[in-house]
Amino acid sequence: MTGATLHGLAAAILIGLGVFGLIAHASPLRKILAFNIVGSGVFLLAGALARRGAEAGFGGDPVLHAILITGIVVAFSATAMATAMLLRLRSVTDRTTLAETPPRHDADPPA
Amino acid sequence: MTETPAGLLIVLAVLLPFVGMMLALMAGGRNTPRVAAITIVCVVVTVAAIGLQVAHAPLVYQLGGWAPPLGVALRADGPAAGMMAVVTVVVAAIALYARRDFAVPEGLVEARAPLAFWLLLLAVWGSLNLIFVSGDLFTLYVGLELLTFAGVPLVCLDGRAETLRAALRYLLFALMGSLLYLLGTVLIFGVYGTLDIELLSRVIQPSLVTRTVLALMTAGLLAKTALFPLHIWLPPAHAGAPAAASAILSGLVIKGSWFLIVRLWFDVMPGVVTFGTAQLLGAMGAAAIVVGSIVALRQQRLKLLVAYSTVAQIGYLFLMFPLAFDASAGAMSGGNVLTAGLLQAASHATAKASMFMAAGLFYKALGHDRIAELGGAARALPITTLTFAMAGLALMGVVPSGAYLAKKLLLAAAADQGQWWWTVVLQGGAAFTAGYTVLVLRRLLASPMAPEREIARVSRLSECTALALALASLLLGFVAAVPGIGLPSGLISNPLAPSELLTICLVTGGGCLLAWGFAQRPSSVRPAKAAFVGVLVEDFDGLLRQWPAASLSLFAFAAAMGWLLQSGTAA
Amino acid sequence: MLLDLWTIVLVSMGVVFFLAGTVGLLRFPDALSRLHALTKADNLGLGLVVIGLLPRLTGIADGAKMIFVWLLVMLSGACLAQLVAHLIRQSGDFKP
Amino acid sequence: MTEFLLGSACAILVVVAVGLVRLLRGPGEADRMMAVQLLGTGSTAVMLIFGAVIRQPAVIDVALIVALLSAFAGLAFVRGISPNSGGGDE
Amino acid sequence: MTAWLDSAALILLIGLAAWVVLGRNTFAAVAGFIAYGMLLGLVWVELQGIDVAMTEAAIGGGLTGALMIGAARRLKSAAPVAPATAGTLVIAIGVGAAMAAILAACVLALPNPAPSLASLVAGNIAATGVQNPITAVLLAFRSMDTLLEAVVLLLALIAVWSLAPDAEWPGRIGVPQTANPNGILAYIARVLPPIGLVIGFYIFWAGADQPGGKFQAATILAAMWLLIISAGLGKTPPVSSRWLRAGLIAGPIGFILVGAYGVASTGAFLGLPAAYAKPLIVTIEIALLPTLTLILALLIPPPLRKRAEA
Repeated sequence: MTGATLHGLAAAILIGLGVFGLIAHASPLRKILAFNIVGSGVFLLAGALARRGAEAGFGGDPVLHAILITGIVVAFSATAMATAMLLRLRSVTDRTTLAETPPRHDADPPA
Repeated sequence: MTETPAGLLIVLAVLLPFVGMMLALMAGGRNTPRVAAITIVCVVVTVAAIGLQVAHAPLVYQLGGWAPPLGVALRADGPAAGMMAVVTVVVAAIALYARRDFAVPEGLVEARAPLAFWLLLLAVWGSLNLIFVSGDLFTLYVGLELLTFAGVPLVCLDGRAETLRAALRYLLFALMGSLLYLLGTVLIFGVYGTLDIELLSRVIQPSLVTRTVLALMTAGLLAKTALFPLHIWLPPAHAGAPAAASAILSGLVIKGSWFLIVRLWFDVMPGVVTFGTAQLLGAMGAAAIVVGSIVALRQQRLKLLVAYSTVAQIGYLFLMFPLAFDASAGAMSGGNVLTAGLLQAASHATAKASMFMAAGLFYKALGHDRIAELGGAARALPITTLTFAMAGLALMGVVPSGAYLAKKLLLAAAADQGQWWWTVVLQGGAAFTAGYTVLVLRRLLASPMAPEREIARVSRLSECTALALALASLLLGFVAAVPGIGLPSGLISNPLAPSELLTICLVTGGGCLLAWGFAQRPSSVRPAKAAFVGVLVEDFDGLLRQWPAASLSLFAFAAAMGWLLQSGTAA
Repeated sequence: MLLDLWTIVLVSMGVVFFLAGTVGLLRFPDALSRLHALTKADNLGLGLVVIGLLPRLTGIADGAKMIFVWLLVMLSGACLAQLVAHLIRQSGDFKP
Repeated sequence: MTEFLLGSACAILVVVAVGLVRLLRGPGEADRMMAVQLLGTGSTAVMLIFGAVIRQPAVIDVALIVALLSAFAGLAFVRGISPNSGGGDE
Repeated sequence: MTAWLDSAALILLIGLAAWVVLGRNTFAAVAGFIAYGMLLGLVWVELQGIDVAMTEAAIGGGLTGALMIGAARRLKSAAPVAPATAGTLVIAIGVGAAMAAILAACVLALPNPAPSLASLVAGNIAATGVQNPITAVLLAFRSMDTLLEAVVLLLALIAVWSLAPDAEWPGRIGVPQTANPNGILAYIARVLPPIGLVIGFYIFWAGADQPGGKFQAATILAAMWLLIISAGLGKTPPVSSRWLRAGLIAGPIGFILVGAYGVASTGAFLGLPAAYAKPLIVTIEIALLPTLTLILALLIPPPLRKRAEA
């Protein structure tokens, strides 16, 4: 088993762990953390694939590496946006879970 | 594959909205809507030019002169150009509609919500154009994220806790979808060493990895499209947003991820798809129609009704998948069925946007949108009432709407392939649509409840825009006459033929029955027998829209699809 | 050969100091002494590793950068230790 | 020599990993913070050693970034767990 | 021996991820997440993705870590969240395990030898004038992605801004932060940023030919700016500031202008004429650096005003 395969398998486990967290945690902040774990797992998987494609004197496939850098930045902006939304929710209410009050008996109308 | 000279137009169509967004941010204050207006005019011209070019041949552009697989290519084919045209019409209409709502209030230099709205509208547009024309799976991922980032803040422009919660749900669920899509992209690169759609379509073979990829990517995109049972975020988000924002979200945003599924199934890996998976997608569509419509009939608020009708209409968009599966070739094939699907998307985009606009106008005029108390609205807002009726008719698929044409093509395909069950779904779906349209119209036309309330004035421009959009949807069927579309001639030969009229009468009658059966009524009246089923369906829907259930459905769907892909080939 | 010996001796000592830091972090009874053990030991460990690796580098610039890394870690480590110490003192509910 | 370097890198990593028990057990937030600091320093050392093994001087730049940003995260953490969170840290 | 180091790092990484996901205490999970980010840097070095290691260490560990801590602090006082039911947990474990198993099977089923675009990059890199292959991909071969990514960041910032309370628009969002001007935090906020500035510009400058580049540099600069702000030595600019807005759009607009110049000089949008390829790439990077720095820093939300104060 090569190092790249090992990393690929580890990435699969990370993704599995993150997916568990995404489903099981009720707290949005923990979901955001889990999202980041899944994200890094996907990136690590890509890194393993890039390492497999090492040739022409490069340590890995540079196209995949470049894509990853873009992906990491995009994932960060998603995290920042979700966190900002969560904090804004916190500033207007105490209840920060995603579970909604039953919609059909909703008292306050939309704007 | 080779580049076309007019290809630069595609780059313009993608980048102009973003450039406009940035300049509008720089301009700030009262200048933001003006810059947005100029941008809209520029993009409309660009898209029109693209349409004229694509009528002859698809456009291709290699960015930076680098050919795939190293570089990124943009391609505008027929479906892409068609979708771009539809989006252009809807965006322009929404901009006109929202001119008054999102003007900077007197006395302020700049206000938050208007600035955000105009910037996000342009961003949604640019992202959609990117998704329609991009030929590279990773660029498409960036486009998807752009679309999500532009769409989510529209939900919570008013900053109330409920809309913030809806927006956060939407964002987190959509992000889960993005990760699945990205995972698929990475795996595909690991097998084929390219991300270019056209290059991939030539080499992709069914294998463990490609099947996993198709299952993961489709599941991820469905989460963003909110196909039942993955509609966890849609009703609160679409119902809570301001009317113009709801029109963007419902009419446009969900079409982006839907279109990407179409690309994936028809262009990237048509040969990986199996009969079973196509049926599964269609079955989920059918379930969406039934559940979405019944829950819509039971709503007490107009905007939630329209939001649930979107859940149902999204189901409609997936009925073409089983009918487009060519069993003899064992692959997806486009043709008339694909055209029908695109027509359906087009008519839904226009009709649903105008329906949300109408709902927003009622809300503004009456100060509420409780369906039971809509009485007298028709007298106060005749144009908007007409808009609502026409949008409903267009969604039902009455001659000569785009949905009619689409339905006719799909019915023909279903008859052709002997898949009679889709005929039932198609006609039943139309009856449901008729049901909630009739339900609302009856209330609108009812005499006002005493005492007469103050009715606020609404913008005439907004009313007329909504009407025009509904009219566009109702007349969309005439595109069949355009030679470039490639539809068989004579599809709308005689709109007043007895058989057509009979179908319409049957569908409307069925709709009235359904409305009578499922709708909620004052507690003094004895509920109909069917209401019992309605309550059950409603509770079922509420259960599915809990986070754990929805995320489990997401992965369960991926698993089911992977299994069907695997077993379909073994047989 | 002599340089190899240099590397082996110093890097080994670095490992020992990291070990000392961990033992201190795990075994010392209260937070302040744990902090004390940790900040001394791991900075020294890193420093020894850096000095041990110096002869293996090709350029002066790389060596300078490597020493700079060490200085940076020491600076931030010292400041953080101060802040953490404040924190431990402030939080009255701390049990040794 | 390569074997020795990789071996010591492994050793540092294992030692630091054992230190992470403090992350799990606490008891205070400060203890968790210290464990993270130890991991930061340790992984910097491992990184430098590995860079020497693969003869890739750019790894030193990575170590530079890790050192700088872990200081930043550490400061944020101290600020985040300090009891008088709204105001000053002193 | 490398395999041992790989395995040790990966086992530790998985352990930390498990801690982040499974831990009960949110603060402890966030602390684990920061450690996880640092360790990821190491794992990326092992995978010989030096550029990615830099990005992951800077963004994944540093910036995201700081973001999460701030969030955890402010959510401390929120109503407790009901834990998941046992049934959900069991099913979630099943789904996670199934996902990991399927992906592992996919990893093992990948073709050998692996496809790669590395030789294609190597064959064309001369035309771009830079020597770092990743910079060549990011700013020449797939420059559209990089341009769109800058737009993604800008859009995320607009989204974050759109959440601001109406009363604060168009001024400074959030409360200015304060700290004892003679304290340690103020001290390090004076000492560290100049160092960070040097490192940032060094990484930026190195990026053309060695690992490094604008993203990593911008993250460092953003972190230093945030440090200054958090010590009360500086303030975030008001959202209406012309300079701020000009800085926010400078990168993408500059990028597009260079791309348009490509139409004139090479006939292709984003094309780089061989003679000026490197100067043009550097121009784009210089235009992007302030934009990325500003956005990355402003995406970390400042404390919001309490409602009573608003």
